[in-house]
Amino acid sequence: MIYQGKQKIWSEYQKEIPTDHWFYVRSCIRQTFFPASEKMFLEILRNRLGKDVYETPSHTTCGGIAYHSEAIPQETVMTIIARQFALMTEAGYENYVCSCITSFGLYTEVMEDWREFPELEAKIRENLWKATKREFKTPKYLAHASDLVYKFRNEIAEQAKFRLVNRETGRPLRVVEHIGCHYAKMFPSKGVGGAEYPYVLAGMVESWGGEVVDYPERRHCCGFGFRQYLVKANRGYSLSNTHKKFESMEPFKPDMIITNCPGCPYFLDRWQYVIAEQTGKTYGENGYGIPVFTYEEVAGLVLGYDPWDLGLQTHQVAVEPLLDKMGVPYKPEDKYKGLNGKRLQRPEFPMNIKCC
Amino acid sequence: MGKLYDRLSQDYRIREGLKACISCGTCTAICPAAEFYRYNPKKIVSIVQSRDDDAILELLKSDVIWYCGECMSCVTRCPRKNAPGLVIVALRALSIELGYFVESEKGRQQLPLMHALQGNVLNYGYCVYPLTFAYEMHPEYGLVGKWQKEHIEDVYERLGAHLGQVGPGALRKIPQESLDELKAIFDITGATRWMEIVEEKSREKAAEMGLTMEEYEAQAFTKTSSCHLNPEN
Amino acid sequence: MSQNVVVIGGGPAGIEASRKLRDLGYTPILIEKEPVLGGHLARWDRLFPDGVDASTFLDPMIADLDGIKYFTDTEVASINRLKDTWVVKLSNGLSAQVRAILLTTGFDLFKAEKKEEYGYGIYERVITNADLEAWFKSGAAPQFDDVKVIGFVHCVGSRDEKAGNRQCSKVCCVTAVKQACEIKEKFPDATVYCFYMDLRMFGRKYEDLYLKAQKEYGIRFVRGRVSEVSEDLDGHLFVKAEDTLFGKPMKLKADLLVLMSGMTPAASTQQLARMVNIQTGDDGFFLPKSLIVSPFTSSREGIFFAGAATGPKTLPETLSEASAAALAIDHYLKTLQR
Amino acid sequence: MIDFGYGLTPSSTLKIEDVRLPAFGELLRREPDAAKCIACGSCAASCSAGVFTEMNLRRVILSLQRGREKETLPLLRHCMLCGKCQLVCPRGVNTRHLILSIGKVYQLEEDKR
Amino acid sequence: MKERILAAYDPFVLPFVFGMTFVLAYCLIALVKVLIQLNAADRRKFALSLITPTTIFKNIRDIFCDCLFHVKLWKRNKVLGYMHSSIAFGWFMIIVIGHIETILYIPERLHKMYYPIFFRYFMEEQNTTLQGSFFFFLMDFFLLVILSGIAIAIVKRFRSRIVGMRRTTKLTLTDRIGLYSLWAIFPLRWIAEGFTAGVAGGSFMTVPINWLLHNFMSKPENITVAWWLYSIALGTFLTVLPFTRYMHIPAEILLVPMRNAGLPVRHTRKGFSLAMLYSCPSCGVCIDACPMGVQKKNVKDATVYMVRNLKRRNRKRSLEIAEKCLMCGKCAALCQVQMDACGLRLAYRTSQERKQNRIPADFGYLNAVAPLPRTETEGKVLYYAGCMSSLTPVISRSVQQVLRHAGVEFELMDKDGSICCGRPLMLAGRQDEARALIEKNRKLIEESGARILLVSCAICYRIFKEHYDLIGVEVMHYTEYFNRLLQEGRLKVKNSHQTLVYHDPCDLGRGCGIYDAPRTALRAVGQLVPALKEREESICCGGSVGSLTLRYEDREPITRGALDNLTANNPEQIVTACPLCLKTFGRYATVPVADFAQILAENLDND
Repeated sequence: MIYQGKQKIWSEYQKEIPTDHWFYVRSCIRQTFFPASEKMFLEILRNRLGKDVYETPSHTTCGGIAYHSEAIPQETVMTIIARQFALMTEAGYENYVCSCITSFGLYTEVMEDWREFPELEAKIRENLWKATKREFKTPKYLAHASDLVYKFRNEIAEQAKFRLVNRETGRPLRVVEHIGCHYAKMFPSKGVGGAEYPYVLAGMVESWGGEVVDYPERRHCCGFGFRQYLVKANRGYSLSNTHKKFESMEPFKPDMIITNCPGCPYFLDRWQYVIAEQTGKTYGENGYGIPVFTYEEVAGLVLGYDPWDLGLQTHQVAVEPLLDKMGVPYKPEDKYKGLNGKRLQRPEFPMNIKCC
Repeated sequence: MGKLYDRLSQDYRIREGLKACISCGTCTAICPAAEFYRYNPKKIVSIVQSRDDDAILELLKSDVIWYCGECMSCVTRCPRKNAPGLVIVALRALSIELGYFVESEKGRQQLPLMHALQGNVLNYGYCVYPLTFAYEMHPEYGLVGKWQKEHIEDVYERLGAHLGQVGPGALRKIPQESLDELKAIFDITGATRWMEIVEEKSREKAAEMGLTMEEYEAQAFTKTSSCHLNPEN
Repeated sequence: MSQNVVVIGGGPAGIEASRKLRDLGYTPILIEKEPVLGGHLARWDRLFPDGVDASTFLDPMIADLDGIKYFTDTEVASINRLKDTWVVKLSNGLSAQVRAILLTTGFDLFKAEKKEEYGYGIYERVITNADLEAWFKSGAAPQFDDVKVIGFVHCVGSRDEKAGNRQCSKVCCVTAVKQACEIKEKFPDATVYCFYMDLRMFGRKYEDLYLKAQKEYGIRFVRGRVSEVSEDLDGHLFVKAEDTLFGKPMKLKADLLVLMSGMTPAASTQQLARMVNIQTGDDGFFLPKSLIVSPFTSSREGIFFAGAATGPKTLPETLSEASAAALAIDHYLKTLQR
Repeated sequence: MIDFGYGLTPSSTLKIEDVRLPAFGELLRREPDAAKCIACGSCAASCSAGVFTEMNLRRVILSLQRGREKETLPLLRHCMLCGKCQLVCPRGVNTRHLILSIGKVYQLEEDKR
Repeated sequence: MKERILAAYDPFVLPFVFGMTFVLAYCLIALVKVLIQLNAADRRKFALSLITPTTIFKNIRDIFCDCLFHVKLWKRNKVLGYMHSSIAFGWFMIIVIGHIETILYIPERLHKMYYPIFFRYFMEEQNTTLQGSFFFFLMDFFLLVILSGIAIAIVKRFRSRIVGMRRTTKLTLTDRIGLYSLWAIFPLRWIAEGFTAGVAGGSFMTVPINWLLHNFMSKPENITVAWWLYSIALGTFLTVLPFTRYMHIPAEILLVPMRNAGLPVRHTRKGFSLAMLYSCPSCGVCIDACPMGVQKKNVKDATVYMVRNLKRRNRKRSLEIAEKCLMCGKCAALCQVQMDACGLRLAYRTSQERKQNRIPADFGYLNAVAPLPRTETEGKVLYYAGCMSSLTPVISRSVQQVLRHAGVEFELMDKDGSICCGRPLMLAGRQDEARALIEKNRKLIEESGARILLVSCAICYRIFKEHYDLIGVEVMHYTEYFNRLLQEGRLKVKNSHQTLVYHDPCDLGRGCGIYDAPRTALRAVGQLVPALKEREESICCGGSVGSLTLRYEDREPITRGALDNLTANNPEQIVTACPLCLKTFGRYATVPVADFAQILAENLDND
């Protein structure tokens, strides 16, 4: 691997990202599975970096998952998106940042479609007016939340309490980055670093002291596949694709996986559990599996937040071995506490994958 | 030059996604579905490009168009700036519009899918919602997931989510006016009509298959035949 | 004192046209931006379809430049129209006033690193056709152990709208087959695959070469465009394509991958086109008056073309076009005198 | 082991470097023309048996080259050896002998048992 | 006549006695072996034929004509005919006369097998019997005949072209021993009898040599030496005979009745085939006959080498030869012993396929083929174009044109894709699979109610004729049928006076014996010119489906050779009556090639 070659490509895919005043929309999946990550994003931007990030209670799903599962037609999803843009316009913002990769891809695609087919945009405007009496402007800048964290990665590194470095050996942690398919595969120029060697997460990892591991199947989809996961009958597809990725990354012995997609961290985490329970195979060291994180979780760890406030206890693959490597302190007894220190019964132990 | 093709060609996703395919196979080469299903996106694009209505009709009625995971990896690679993934999406939409989806096992999954997704969007404003995400339907949610479900309020509260609460934040209760707007959008843009088509066609199909709607929906959600997989394995 | 004619580009087309112009009684001024004459041919080892050494053509041509003023390491600074002549200023400070300019600027090889998914410049075991020729010519093989599986990727940067080149580069198919045979000679135990979209064996004896590659060299041809390449821990490559004839995705673990970089317009094309105010096509190559009857005549008085400046061409096509362009210039200048 | 109601699906990707082709080598020894196919499909287009069945010699040859003969060998059972493919083959492949040779080098799965 | 040596024995007879005993024993064992190897039905058939008067007569005639007089060879090449018949018949006569003498003069010695052979040594002429000198004369006469034959044989061995042969077989070591001992026998007999001529009498050959070499021959001690040498030559010849091509001499005597009994070739080297293998005289006629001979590398693939390799049990070579052959049948047509060369090869192919084909055929899909529309019209014609004709549509189009012109009611059998006739499968050795196709086609045809099955492909025609046993349906090749229509006046044509040469397709000519019908018909539309070799000697076009392994590149010279043969008399048009020949010739011909039906269709008289 010739690193300079990748640097050259990264230099060609730099995306303009404004530094402040963002209209923020949430992700259905992330808030369900990783609510603390979204909280951490706002915490870092608002409190750590003092940025203006606005969120309105009236915003809804973009409809992306329903659209990609063919539960709603294209016109519907476009009109829902138009409504989101209208909320932004009404709030007086021009920079739109979304937490979800599916949304990000869909917004990008919709805006491209409208640009190419103005009559389509006109139709959607009409639809929106009829349904809600709202009007909208398309965002001037569209970013995914990870773009912003990437943008401020060095500022975060400056405030870092911990680094992605093995405390004992002093070596950088080996990090696998997994980019959501809809981040840049459809429009490579819209993603930091392009589609082939995306830099958005790699930049964070490097900035925070880790080492990115390129393995052969790094570009492969996690296998969510919308309906392929949502319908139980199809889940073999989802599982098999994740399995393929793990088989490919295994020889590279990664310490952790960092993702910027809503579903991917959930699938990469949970399918390890399923593979272990079905076949007995685990991919990490000592039977633990490879821990999977959202970029906000990693940022939170680096900045010194309590792992249990970051929601790492909701991962099925144990995070403690990694915390130990990084030297992040944690109280095992606090892991499964509820609100206000309420003690909750801990989850059961799986059979084949080790948990703490 | 058939009617089905004409209808397809009205779809912006076909206009965007199918310029002129040269059958180079870059899409199939990296397609996650092509590896695990009896599926080849290049072939589908070829069929649509052929404008052969009989073949397109067969596609609309077949399982083949439902294998794609819409990851859009194919879009990156195509040397002709086509998007096989979008072609699939357009085919699926047409299959629903014309009611052909009930002819295939994978197509029949529309009923449970739409119930779940349209239901979530209209009731809560989200595609996925913890209260409707059942552990029984999702055993892979894991033992941690089971624990999370059991202590749903504590866990979400501790992690800073505002499950069912008023005001901004994760999993907040979306104001009723907003939900009403979504419903209006659904009515105007065809989502409601889709639900009607799917329910009606599914009902007919269930009757034809001699199943109650509950059985039909449960079967659609869980049944998978071996014919979807590659024969050599 | 014989008339001067400026020839821009010292590849085979420029050299051959200059010699022909000299034979017709003119004094060609041949300008080459590189330190040596010969263009891509100077870096090529052997030529299809017979595997003749490229230098057996080029060396005698370069040895026969009497009566031709040539400048290497020189570029065109400006070209201006002055009444019915062209004033050509060179980067070395010289200038010439001529009635005819011949553009033989040729082509640039497609920059394979632009096909990011193939990892040229990132994976050590991915090389280009030009690298392979340099290797054959110098005999200095890159130090890869264990070369057991070799892949050739056709159409790299050709027939690819995403790469900005819709056109077919014409010569890569037969070059790949030639190189596949050559590398099989170097690594007789290796299995060699060619990933192609179409095998465009249009020239005389090309199909014979293809047949020979199949029968005698056992080269395996896979119809499918390579979709992506990735690297294993030990630097070996995974090549993904669809075997389109079989209709299945295919994965090849290769020890060496050769990318057949196609032909793109020379970098100077746009600049020169602006200087003399002539058009280029959508593909970026110079646009002659007619692609059929006068492929060497431009839309402007006194500006002529030869060779790959007007699109991908084989060497014999380039050479014959060079001769034809020289004759066209001669005819043009004689008509002016009358 | 827990039953989740779904499981891993085997990959259909041709892992070509894993394909060892001793049988194909033997076939080439018997009938070197097997290397000459350019997959033009003339044979399949003219096939007498192809009128009634899926018989497709081009596909058979390819599957042998890819080590996937299992899927296509049964097609050869329909061949009437009429030789039309031999007449139309632009590469002059001796298709009849190729088919006969395949019958000697390869074996149907069901007959192996 | 009286006995000169009263003991009636001399040790010099031993080599002969040994040789003779050996060869007789060998032949007897071989005979038993052949008979055992026949299957029961064939054996019964053979036994029956041996007592059927007509076959008895035929057998005797054939043995005399073929084995002694070499009538077939005479027809082909007078010099070779003379050479063979002089030696065979002369020797036969010498043996017969020796026995007659023994019977006449000293019948009590008849039980000694050597006595008639060495009669001259043991007997003495008394000059008183006219009979004696008569026999002496006869013996010397036949000796002269043989010696003349031997002289030609020696010339032929070193200069085969003088006797009109391009190539002869390469001899094996035992063949050489046999040949030289055969050459030696009669000169030595001449010398030996020359010796005894002084003491026991002789005639015009033996007496003069006794005089000429008087000094040498008058020495009695040399007499036994000469007779010893004669006996050794005989003994050597007889001992090596089973291992040489001369085995054909005794074997043919068995082969003739077996062939006349109509036994089929069932095996590569057992039973009837074994008799056939033994009967091959290695004459090499098949080498020149073989159309593959245009390439030197194919010379060793001629039938004679096939036989040799089969005898030696060289499986690899036998198989190579068996699979390469075009099955044009020309070697068999010219063969002196009527070797069923194609049958032997087919038997080899069949045994290979039965043993080795591991992808058994499955023609179950044919069950779905719909039956033909049934017609009750009397004399209705069903036209089967065949697979190949779909690549030469001019044939079926012309056939239909001609049929319509003649007002023939007809139905197309295979317009929606043909079921192959089965001959290609059969030629590939897949007999059982071929049967499946035959059965299906037979059913289709018989159920269609057609009275005439019209076939335009010579390959199909042959199998329809040989293997279909269609009940109530007359199978006709279009050359026959159109000729009949012409003769009946139903088909009217005009003569273009174009010069035509007709190519006999192998399966039609040699295969089915149809030579005249196409020629008669063609004479009505043009002027027929002969090819250099035609009818049973016509040369295969090279496209034959009979050859399994012959490569495309190697077929070209055969085709060109066949074309040269056809165009020797500068015809304006080559006409053939087989789609495969048409397609094959079309590839390289410089003279236009047309199908038989096409020529008729072009010259229909519409007035």
